[in-house]
Amino acid sequence: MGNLLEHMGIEKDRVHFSWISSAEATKFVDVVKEISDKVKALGPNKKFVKDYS
Amino acid sequence: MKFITIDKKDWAKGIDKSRGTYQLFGPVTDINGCQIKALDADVQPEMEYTDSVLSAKSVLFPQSEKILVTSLNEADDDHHIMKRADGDYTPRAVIGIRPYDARAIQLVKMNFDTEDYRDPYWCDAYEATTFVGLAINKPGPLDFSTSTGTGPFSEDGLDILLADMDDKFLAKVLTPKGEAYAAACGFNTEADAKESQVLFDVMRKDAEKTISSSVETDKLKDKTILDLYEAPFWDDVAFSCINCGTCTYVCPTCWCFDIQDENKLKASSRFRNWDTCMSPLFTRHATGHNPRGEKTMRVRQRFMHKLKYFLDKYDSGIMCVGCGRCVKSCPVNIDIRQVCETMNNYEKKE
Amino acid sequence: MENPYLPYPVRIDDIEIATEDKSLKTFKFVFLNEGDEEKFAYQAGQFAELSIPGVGEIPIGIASSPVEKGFVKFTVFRTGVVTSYLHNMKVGDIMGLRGPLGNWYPWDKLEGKNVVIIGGGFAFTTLRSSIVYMLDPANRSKFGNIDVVYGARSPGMLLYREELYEWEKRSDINMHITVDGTDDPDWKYNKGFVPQIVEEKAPQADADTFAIVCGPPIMIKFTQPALTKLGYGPDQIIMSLENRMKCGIGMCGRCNIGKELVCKDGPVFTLEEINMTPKEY
Amino acid sequence: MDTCIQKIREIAGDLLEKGEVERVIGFAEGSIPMATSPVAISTKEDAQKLCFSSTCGLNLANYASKEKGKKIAVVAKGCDSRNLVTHIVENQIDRDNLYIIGVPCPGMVDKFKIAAEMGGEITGFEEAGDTLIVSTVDDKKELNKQDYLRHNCSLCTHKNPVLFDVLVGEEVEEQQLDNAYPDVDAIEALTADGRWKHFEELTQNCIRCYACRNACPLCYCPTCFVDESGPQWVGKGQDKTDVDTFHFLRAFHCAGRCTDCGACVEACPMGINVRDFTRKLNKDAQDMFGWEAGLTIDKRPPLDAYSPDDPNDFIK
Repeated sequence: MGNLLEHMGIEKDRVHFSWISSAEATKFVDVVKEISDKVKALGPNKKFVKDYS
Repeated sequence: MKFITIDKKDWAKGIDKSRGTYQLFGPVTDINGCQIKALDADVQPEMEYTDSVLSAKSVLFPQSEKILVTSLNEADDDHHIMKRADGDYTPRAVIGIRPYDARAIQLVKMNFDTEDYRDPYWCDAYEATTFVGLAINKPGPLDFSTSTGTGPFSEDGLDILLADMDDKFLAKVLTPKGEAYAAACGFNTEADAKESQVLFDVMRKDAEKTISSSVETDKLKDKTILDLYEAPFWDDVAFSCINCGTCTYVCPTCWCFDIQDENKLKASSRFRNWDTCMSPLFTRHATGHNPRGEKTMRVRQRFMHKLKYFLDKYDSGIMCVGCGRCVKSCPVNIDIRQVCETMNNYEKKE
Repeated sequence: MENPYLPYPVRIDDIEIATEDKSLKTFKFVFLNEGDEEKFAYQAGQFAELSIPGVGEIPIGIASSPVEKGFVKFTVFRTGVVTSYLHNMKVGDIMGLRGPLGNWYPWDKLEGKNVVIIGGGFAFTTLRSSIVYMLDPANRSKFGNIDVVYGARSPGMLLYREELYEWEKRSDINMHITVDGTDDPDWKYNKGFVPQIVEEKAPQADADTFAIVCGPPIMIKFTQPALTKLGYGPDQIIMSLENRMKCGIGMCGRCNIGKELVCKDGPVFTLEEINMTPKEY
Repeated sequence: MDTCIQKIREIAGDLLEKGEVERVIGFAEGSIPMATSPVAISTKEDAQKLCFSSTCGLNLANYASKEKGKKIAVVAKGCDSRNLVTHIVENQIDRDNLYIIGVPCPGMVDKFKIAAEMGGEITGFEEAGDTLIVSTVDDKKELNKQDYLRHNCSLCTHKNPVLFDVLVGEEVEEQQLDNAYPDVDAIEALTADGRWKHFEELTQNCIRCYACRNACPLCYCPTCFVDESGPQWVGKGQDKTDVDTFHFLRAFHCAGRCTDCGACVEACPMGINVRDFTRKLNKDAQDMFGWEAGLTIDKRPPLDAYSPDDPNDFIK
């Protein structure tokens, strides 16, 4: 799914998959931090977003 | 009634001139073939097209149209009170519409402009529109319009009918709306009416002569709805159908629609979208019961509506203008001409 | 109607749970704008689109009667997206009402006649409207005998129970309330399916008697032969149909049975008319 | 080709006469040039209606799975047979009720490409081996079929049916490709914005008739996600985001199952190459799982089965 989204032009760094157990608090924090950094670097997404105007 | 000659050298300039007062629609070719679209300021209608993939109905009846809006924010005074969505009903002109498509719009009008109710969206768009038709000098092999009450030079529903004469267009101005549009283009070289009419007649006859395809509908009227409905041939007609909506979407006379609400945050809009009787969803009750749950029933509905219900209801012929688009676009080649023939010749066995 | 798609704004004035299983609720609406109630003038048998902004619309028979002023009432079964949403709305909420739509029971033709009303389950709404209309002091003299056969699964599933019991007490209307079954030892009315009660209790047909039937397909299917047995001709059996609808004004194309549109040419048809169309309902 | 048609008719007639099947699903000649229509035959006489040509572009597996419980025979090209395999694996068809009349496939022609070449409405179409004789009202051309093959057919490596009860012709030679996915590579080579633009333009004229979905043998869900109302996953209008969501999700539902039969493109009235979506997933299935759909009834598709060797480097 990530590949197809990327293929359609959604940047790879916007889609993340992870497997985190409820016991892995640090991993959760790290992953979320990594994701938000990467998404921030890309800026707001304009693709696949519905324009209602 | 007057005739105007338009030198093709002056054509584009005239069209451009009319953009000041008219929003233009017309045929343009893109990666998927010829489409009737709103024309951008730098785009000219392509007057040498054979046919558009879809009909011109979308000029008045867009596939998705916002009809009502409201706010769902309870802090607003008028929250949850619906209002008509803004629409642009300033004058528009559709250039190069085919005569059968113009006729189709007259048929669709019977649905949207009735004694009891007037559909304001369709009717307002209709009133704002000038129909500048382009006669078909060389009808295609699938054109059977002469047997459906229209034809390559039919004037029904048009404000101007253009005939392509190689280096010029000869325009027959049919209505005051047409006159106003010709004036907005600055087309004013009047041609001799009598001579021009003779020319038109000759061209019409030549064009009609090349049409080899036709349907016979003479016996449909005398059959009962139930006899046709219960006829044994529908399963065979429907077998290959995949129940896509192609035939209904390419059809210039199909008017059915769906109404849907969409929200973004607290702003709500009500849309109407083209719908298709080929979809099981079209008639499925909320309980799950579906009066047209089987494919055969839906295929039958489409042909019965076009060739029998409409005929009986309005007494204005069949609900088909013979453009041949559904024949060409159907992925499995279900041919309305054959179905019409089967229906027309059907005799109930006692 | 200037824009037939534009609903009148209404406020939910009251919500009543109509049946013991809570699958039906009766909503009472009042119009927000002065003058809209007059514009909404309706006849018993018509329906309207309940229009919830942001959710959608549903066609529902009008349960209140033209003789009841100041409000309109609808009883709604929870089944799809819109009805589920509606069931969760509160008194005071604002929504829309589009109508009145469709035709009505042929009140002109029924004048001076005996009327037998047959209903089942939650398809009693426009029948209630009709009964209240006929029982109104200004109208009662216009009609002959009035018989009502109404059935539901159990006593708790009967709609408008209080009114039913009141009508039972009156002498100018013959009530035949029935339930499929009940454990209630105090149940003093009929037990049995509607078609059976029709056969037992409904009056024999004569030229001046008409039956109005409204109910689930299975009930209609078995009531028809019962009525025929009693001598009712197809033109004396009046039915109200339902189909999936969107526009309610005969334009969107989905609710047709043959060339008739249930939303505009119906929902009320005689059996004679229905017999001439495909049974696509 | 003619002997092959003869054989199809003979076998179909035989099966029906002996009562071995109730119906034979095949193609019949259409009412206009270059059109054929799927048809179900139930008598020996009607078997004469069956035909086969380079314009039988739809996938008959789609019809076979709708005849539940009946004994049927199906005329199957390479790709149809692969979809029949998929249907058997996915329990849509019972192999015992199915008789496969395999046709080694010479490839189907691209109707849009031929129409574009001819520039007008086609009035005549004939085939003589690899030559296509196409006419319009005022033109007649001989075209080399290999130049007008559908894109999927030009890249096909399974022209011969993979599962059949009888073959109606000599097996044809399968081609060896250095690169089976040049079109996907070309899109992959674009920038993210370039790819987005490519798909935006690709679907710009989509009318959501769902012909692609309905022609697809994989799309047999009783209720498609776009038709679901509670919850409603996708808007029903012409908003581009909704249109693309449909194409994106439909493609994804075909991941690891698509045989690239081209029925979706064949059916599209607008001529949209919907395969631009599905081909990427076919390539991924090939790269990640070494998988091509519908080759054997002994294996389940990769997204349907777990294996410890499944690539999982996308998970953090």
